[in-house]
Amino acid sequence: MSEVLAVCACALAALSGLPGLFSSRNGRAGERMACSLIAVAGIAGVSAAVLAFVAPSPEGISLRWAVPGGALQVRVDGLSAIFLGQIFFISILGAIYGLGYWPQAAHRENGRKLRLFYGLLTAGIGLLIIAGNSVLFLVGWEVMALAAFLTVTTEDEKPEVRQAGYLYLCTTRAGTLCLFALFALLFGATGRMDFDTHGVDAGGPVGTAIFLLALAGFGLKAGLMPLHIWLPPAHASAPTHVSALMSGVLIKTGIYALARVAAGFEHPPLWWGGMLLSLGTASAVLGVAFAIGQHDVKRLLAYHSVENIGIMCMGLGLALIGRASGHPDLVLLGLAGALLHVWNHGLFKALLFLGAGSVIHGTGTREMDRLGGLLKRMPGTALLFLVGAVAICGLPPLNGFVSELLVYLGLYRGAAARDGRWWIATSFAAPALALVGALALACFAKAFGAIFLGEPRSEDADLAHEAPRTMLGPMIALAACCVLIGLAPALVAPALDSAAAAWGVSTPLTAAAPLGKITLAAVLLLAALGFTAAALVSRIRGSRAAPTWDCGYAAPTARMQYTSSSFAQMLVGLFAFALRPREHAPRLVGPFPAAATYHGEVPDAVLDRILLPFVRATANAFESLRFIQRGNVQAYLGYILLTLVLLLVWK
Amino acid sequence: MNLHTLLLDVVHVAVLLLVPPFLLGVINKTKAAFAGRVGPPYLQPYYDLVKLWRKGSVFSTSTSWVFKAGPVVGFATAVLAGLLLPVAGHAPLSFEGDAILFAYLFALGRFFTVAAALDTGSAFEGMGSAREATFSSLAEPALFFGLLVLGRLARSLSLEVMLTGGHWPPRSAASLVLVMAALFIVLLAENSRIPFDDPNTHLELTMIHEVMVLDHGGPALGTILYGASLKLFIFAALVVGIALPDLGNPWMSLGALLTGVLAVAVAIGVVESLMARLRLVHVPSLLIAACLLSGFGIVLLAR
Amino acid sequence: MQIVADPLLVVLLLVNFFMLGTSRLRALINGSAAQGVLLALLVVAVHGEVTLQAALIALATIALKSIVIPSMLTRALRDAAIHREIEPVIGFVPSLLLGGLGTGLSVVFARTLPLAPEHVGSLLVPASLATAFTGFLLLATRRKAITQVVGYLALENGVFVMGLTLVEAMPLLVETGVLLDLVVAIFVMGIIIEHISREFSSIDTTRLSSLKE
Amino acid sequence: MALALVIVPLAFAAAAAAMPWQKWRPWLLPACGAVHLAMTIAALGRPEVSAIGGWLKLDALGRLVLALVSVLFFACSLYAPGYLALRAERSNRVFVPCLLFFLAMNSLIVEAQHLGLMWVAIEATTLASAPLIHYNHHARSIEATWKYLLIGSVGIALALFGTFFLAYAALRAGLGTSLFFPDLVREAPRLSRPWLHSAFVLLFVGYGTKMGLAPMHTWKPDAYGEAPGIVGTLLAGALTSCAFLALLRFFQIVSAAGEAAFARQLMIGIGLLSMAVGGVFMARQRDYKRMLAYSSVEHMGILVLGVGIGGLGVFGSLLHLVNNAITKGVLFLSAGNIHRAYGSKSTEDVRGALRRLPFSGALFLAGFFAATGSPPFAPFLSEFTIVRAAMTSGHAIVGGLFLLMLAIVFIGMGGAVLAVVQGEPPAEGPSGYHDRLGTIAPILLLMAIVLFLGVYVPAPLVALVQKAATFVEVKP
Repeated sequence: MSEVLAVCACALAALSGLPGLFSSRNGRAGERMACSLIAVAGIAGVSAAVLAFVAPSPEGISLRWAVPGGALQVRVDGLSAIFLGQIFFISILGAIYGLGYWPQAAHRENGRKLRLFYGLLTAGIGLLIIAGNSVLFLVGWEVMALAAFLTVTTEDEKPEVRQAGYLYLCTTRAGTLCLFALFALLFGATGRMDFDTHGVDAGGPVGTAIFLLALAGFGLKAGLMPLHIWLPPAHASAPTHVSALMSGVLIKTGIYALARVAAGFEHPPLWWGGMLLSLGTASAVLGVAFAIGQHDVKRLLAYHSVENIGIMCMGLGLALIGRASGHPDLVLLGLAGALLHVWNHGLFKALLFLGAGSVIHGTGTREMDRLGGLLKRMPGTALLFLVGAVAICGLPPLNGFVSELLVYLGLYRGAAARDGRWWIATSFAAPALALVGALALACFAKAFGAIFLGEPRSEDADLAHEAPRTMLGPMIALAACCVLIGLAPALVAPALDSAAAAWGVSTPLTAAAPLGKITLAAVLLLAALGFTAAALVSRIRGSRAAPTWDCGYAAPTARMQYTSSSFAQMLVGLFAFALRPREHAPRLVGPFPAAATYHGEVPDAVLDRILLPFVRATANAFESLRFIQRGNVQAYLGYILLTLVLLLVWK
Repeated sequence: MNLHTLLLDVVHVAVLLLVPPFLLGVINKTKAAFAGRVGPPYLQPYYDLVKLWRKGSVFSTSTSWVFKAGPVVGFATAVLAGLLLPVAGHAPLSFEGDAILFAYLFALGRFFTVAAALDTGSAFEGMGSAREATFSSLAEPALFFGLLVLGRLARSLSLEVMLTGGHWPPRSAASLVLVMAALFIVLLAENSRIPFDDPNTHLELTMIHEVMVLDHGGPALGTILYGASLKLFIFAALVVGIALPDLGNPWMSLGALLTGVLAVAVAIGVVESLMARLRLVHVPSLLIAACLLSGFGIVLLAR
Repeated sequence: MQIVADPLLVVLLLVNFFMLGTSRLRALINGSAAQGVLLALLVVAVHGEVTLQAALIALATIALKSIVIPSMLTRALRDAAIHREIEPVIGFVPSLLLGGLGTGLSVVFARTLPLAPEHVGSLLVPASLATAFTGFLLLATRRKAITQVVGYLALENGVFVMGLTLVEAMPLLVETGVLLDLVVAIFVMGIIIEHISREFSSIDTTRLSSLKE
Repeated sequence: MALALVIVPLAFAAAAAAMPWQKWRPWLLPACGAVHLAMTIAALGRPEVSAIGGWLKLDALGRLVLALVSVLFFACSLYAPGYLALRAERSNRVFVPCLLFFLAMNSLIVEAQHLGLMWVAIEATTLASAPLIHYNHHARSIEATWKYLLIGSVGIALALFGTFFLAYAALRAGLGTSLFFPDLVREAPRLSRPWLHSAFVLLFVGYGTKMGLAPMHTWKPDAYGEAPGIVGTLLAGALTSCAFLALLRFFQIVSAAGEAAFARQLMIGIGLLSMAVGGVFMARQRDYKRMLAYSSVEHMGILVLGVGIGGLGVFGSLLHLVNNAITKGVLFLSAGNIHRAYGSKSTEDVRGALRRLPFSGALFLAGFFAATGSPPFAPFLSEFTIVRAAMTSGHAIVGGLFLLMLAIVFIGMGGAVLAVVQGEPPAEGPSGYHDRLGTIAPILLLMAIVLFLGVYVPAPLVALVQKAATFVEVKP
C-alpha cells in the first residue's frame, strides 16, 4: 500500500511542473497548479512513510522491467520511510515558499523551468529512496542530480552560477561513476542487481572495494569532507527554496545509500567504522571551521551542511563499529542518532535557508556584512531564524540536541567498552563533537548577530521588509517541528526503531536513551526561563531608552559595529592551518593613519589549493598532447602506418 | 519519591540559590588578605545584587528583546544545570546523558549572552562576544575529555553517578588529577577569572566577559551577576565532586562539598593574587593545554 | 609461371625505389604508369594462360592504371604548374633507406606466413607488402597532393599484387567492383585536387592544416 | 526484399539526379526514407531475407544494424527538407542523390555476405560521402574532404589487403573459391593462424579507420566539424555502425577459429586508447562540432571495448551501437541548428543557446546528458551493462579505466556544452535562424527514442540484440 502511494507521489511530483509549461507566462495559474500538485504528491508521500511505520510490508512490489538488469522493485521499509517522509514534507514547504520567493510574475524567464525541475528533483529523490533495484536507483539518483543541476543554474546568466553548476555537475558525475562500479561489483559478487550484500566477504578485496566506492560515491553526494567542494557554491547559487531542498534532503541521499549498503554487511571490519567515524569527525570540525569564515549567509549555511553530514557519518561510523565489535547498543544509538539527525538537520537547515531566503527577499543581498538590525524590520523571520540557529547548534530544548545526545551517548558507550583498544577512537570523537558544537554556536551567534541584531549596516538592510505569509508559513511549520521533536523526542522513537530494524536491531530506542527525561528537562528549562523572564520583565517595566553607551563614545555609527568578519577573525586565525584564509590587511603607520580597508575571506581550501590546480595541470597536460592532431595529413597517415606495423609485429 | 529525597531536593535548591554569591565574597576576602587589605564583607555580593535589583534601568534604542533575553537565559540555564549536579550525594534531575545536557545548557546561556551583546551594536561588546565565543569553544573539548574520563570510569554518563561513584581504581588516580587540573583551568576561563579575564579591570579593550555586559544595568545586570556566581559555584562543585569519595551519608557529602567549594574559592583568590592576566594571544594556548591535559587523562586510562 | 612472374616482381620493386628516389613529379607519374603495365603482365603471368577473364582484367588494368589515371594526373600537374616535390617531410635518401628497410621487413614478415604449395618460393607476397609499404611511405612523407595520390596508387598496386594470389578465389564481379571503386576514388581525388589548387592556388598540402586539435 | 532495400534507394538517387526542380528534390529524401523504413520493418518481420543466391542476406547482426540505419536515415530525411530550405542558395543536385546513394550502400554493407562485396560497398560509402562533406564548398570543407578521402581510402585499401589475406588463409585451407561469411565462419578452425592474425590486424586497422578508432581517427573531427549536421549524423550514426558491423564479421570469424583472446586484447587496448584520445581532445575543446567528433571517437572505443570484454559486454556493446547512433543524431542535428543560428562553431562566440534557441539548446543539452551515459537515457543502460560485464568477467581494472575515461570525457564535454547552452546570448547574428518545426521535430523524435529506450527496451529489440550477440560470439 505504502509503495503504491509512494510511487504515485513520485509520479505526481515529476509531472507537477508540466501543466505550468503550457500556461501563460504571466498568469499565476501555472505556479498554483504546480504547487498544488506538489502538495498532493507530498501528502501522498508523507502518508506512504507514515503507513510504512504503522503497517510495514517488508516485501515491497516487484515488477518486470524491460531494461537490462532492471526490475521495477520498490519497497518502503523503515529506513526508506524516514527519508521518504522528509523529502516530501520539505518539498511541499519549499514549493509553497517558492510562491512567494520566486513568483512567476517576477521571474517570467525561468519560473516555469524552475518549477518543472523542482518537481523532478523531488521525484528523483523519492524514487531513489524507494528503489530496490540498482538500475532503478541509478535512474532516480541521476534524475535527482540533473534536476538539481538545472535548478542550481536557474540564473545561468551569472558567471558564478555557471561555475557552480559545472562544478556540481562534474562532481556528481564522478560520484555516479563510482556507483556504476559499485553496483557492477555487487552484481559480480552476488549476481543480483540490488542492495543485497549478503554473501560478500566484507574483509576481502571486493568488500573493501565496495565500501570504498560507496564512501566515495555517496560521500560526494553527501558532501563529506574533502568531497564537499561542490556544495558551498551550488547551495549559494540555487534559488533559496531549492537550496533548502538540496541541503535539507538531497545531500542526505548519500547518507541513506551509505546506510542502505552498509546494512547488508553483518560483520564489517572494524576499520570501516573507524574510517567513517574519523571522516565524519574531520568533516564536522572542518565544516564548521570553514563556515565561520564565510561572509555569504548561504555559503555559511552550506558549510554547516558539511558539518552536519559529518555528525551523521559519525553516527553511522559508530553503528558500524558497534557491529564489528558486537555491541548492539552502539549500533542502535549510532544509527538512531544519525537518522534522527537526518530529520533534524532537514528541518532546521531548511528553516535556516528559508530564513536566509526571506532576508535576501527583503534586502536583496546575502552579504552578512551589509546587513544588521533586521530583527526590528523582519520580526517574524528573525524569531524563526533564531529557532533554527539554536536548533542547529544542538542546544536544548530543541531537536538538534536530541540527535546529538544520541550520538554522544553512543560515543560514550563506546568509550566505556572494555574489549580491545578501539574505544580510544570513539573517545576522541566525543570531545571533537563538543568542539563542533561550540564552534557552531560561535558561527550562528555571529550570523544571527550580524544579520538581525544591532543597527543596519547598509541602506538595503535599513529598508528591509518582512516576508509575505506564503514564505513565513512554511518556516513556522518547520520551526514547530523543531520544537516538537526537541520537547517530545519519544514521539519519533517508533519511526527510528522501525528504521533500525533494517540493520537488524530490535531493542527499542526508549530503552537505550532517556527520551522521557529529555522532555522533563526541557519542560523544566522552559519553566525556569519563563519564571526568570517574568521576574525580570516585571522589574524593568517602564524603563528608559537611550543610545548605546559604548563606553561613552559620543557619536556611535552603524559602521562601528563588529561585523561578521571581525567576529570570526580570531577563530579563523586559530584554524588558519586548515582554512588557509586570504587576508588583505593594511599596514597602519603613525598616530593618525590614513583611511584603510581590511578584507579577509576563506575560500575553499580543498577546491582552491588542491583540486583546481590538479585539474588545471591535467588539462595543461592534455593540451600539450594536442600536437598529435596538428592538421598535418602526412602525420595522420604516419600514425596509421605505425599502428599497423606495431600491431603486425605484436600479433 | 520519599520524604527524605524531597528534603534533600529542597536543600539542594536552597544551597544552589543561596551559596554562590558567598563564593565571590570569599574570593574577594582572599585577595584582600593577600594584598594586606581588610576587604569587603563576605556578604557584600548579596548587598550588591539586592541593590542592582532595586535600581531602574536604561535600554539602548538599538536593542531588542534579544538583549533582555540574554540575562534571562543565562540565569535559567545555570539553575537547571545546577539541578543536574549532585550536591548532597544526589541530583534532583538525573538521567543517562545528563552530563551532555549540563554542558549544552551553559552553551545555550552563552549563545544568548553573546547575542545580547551583539544586539547593542557596540564595537566593544562585539569584541567581547567574539572572544567569549572563541575561548569557550576551546574550553569545551577540555570539559568533554574530562567528562569522558569520568564516564569511562563510572560506566555512565550521568553526573550523579560520575561524581558520587567514588570508588575509582587506584591506577586511574593520575588521570583524575589531570582532569581536575584541566577542569580548574576551564573553570577559570568559563567564569572570567584571572588569568583569562580580570573582573575588576576597567580597560574594556582587554576584557572578555565583562565587556559583553557593558550596556546592561540594574535588574538585568543583577541577573547576570547572580547567574555568573551560580556558574562559578557549579563548576567548583564539579571539580570538588571528582575528588570527593563516596561518604555514604548525604549530609556529610553536602558538608564536604561545601567545604571543598569554599576551598576552590580560596584557590581562585590565591591564583588571582599571584598571577597576572595573560596576554590575549596566549589565552588559546592555555586552553589548548587544558585540552591536552584532559586528553592525556584518556590516554593514561588506556594503559 | 613463377619463372615469368618473379622477374616482373623484381622490376616492380625497382620501380618502387625509383618512385621513392625521384623528385620530379612527371617521373613519378610515369613510374606509376609503368607499375600498371607490370601488373597487367603479372595478371597474365600468374594465370599461366591467357584466359578471357585474365585478358579482360589485364586490359582494364593497363587502360586505367597506365593511361586514364596518369593522363588525369598529368593534366592536374599542368594546371597547377608544378614539377617537383621540393621539401618532402623526409628527404629522398632517407626515403630510399626506409624503403629498403621496408622491403627487407616485408621479406622477413612474408616468411612468417605459410604459403600454399603453388606459391612457395614466389616473390608475390613480399613484393606486395613492399609495394604497399612504398605507397604508404609516399603518402606519409610527401607534401604535394599529386604525390600522395601516386602513393595511394602504389598502395593499391601492392594490394593488387596480393590479389594475384587469389585469382581463382575472387569472382570477376568483385574484381571489377574493386577496380571501379579505385577509379572512382582517384577520380574524386582528382576533383578535390582541382578544388584545392583553385582555392589555395597550390596543391601543397601543408596549406591544408587549418583544421586541427 | 533484400535486393529492394538496395535498389529502391538507388532508384531514388537516380530520380533525384535527374530531377530538375531544386525546390522539390529534397522531398525525395523523406519519401525514400519512409519507403526504406517500411521495407526494413517488413524485412525484420520475415524469418529469412536473402537474394542473388546468398550474396545478400539479412542475418542477426545485419537486422540490428539495418533497423538502426533505417530509423536514423528516416529521421535525417525528415530533417533534410527543412534544412535544405534554409540553404536554398546552394544547389542540392549532388547532395540529395549522394545521400540516397549512401543509404543504398549502407543497406548493401549490412546485407552483403561476401567478403569482397562488402568491401566494395564500404568503399562506395566513402566516395558517396566525400561530396556530402564538401557541401559547403569553402576552404575548410575542401581540406576536410581531402583528409577524409585520403585517410579513408588508405584505410579501405588496408582493409582490402586484409580481405586478401583472409581470402588467402581460406585458399590455403583448401576452401577454394568461397569467400562467403557463413562458409568462412564454418570453416574457421581450419584457417591458417598466421594469415588469420595478420588479416585481422589489417582489417582492424582498415575498418577501424573507417570507424574512427584512435589512432586512425584523425579525419573525424575535420569531416564532422565541416559537414552539415545531417551528414555528421549519418557518418557518425550509420556509417560507423556499418564499419563496426564489418569489424564484427571478422571478429566472428576469428572467434570461430578459437583465436578470440587475441582479438579481444586488441579491442580492449584500442578501445581504451580511443576513449582516452576522445577525453584528451574534448578537454577545453573550443569547437563544439569537433567536440562531437571526439565524442564519436570515444563511443567507437566503447563499442570495441564492450566486444573485447565479451559475454554480457557484447550485448552491451550492440545495444550501445543503437543507442549511440540515435543519440549522435540528436547531438549533430541540434548542433547544426545552433551553428546555423550563430554562424560560428566556437564556444567563445556561441553562448546562451538555451535562450536564443530554446528547443535546439535544450536538445543539445539533453543529448549531452544522454551521450555521457546519464540515466534515464538509453546509452546509460548499455554503458552500465558494459561496466557490469567488465566487473563480472575479471576485467575490473579495465572497468575502472573505462569509468575513469567516462569521467574525463564528461568533464571535457560538459565544459563545452555548458558554455554553448548557458549564459546570455550575444546580440542577434546575421543568420536570423529560429527554431521551426521542420528542423526540430525530427530531433525531438530521436530524443524521444533515446528516452524511451532508456526506460523501456522493447522485447523485440532485446531479442534482436541478443541474437546478434550470440551470432557474433561464435564458439569454435
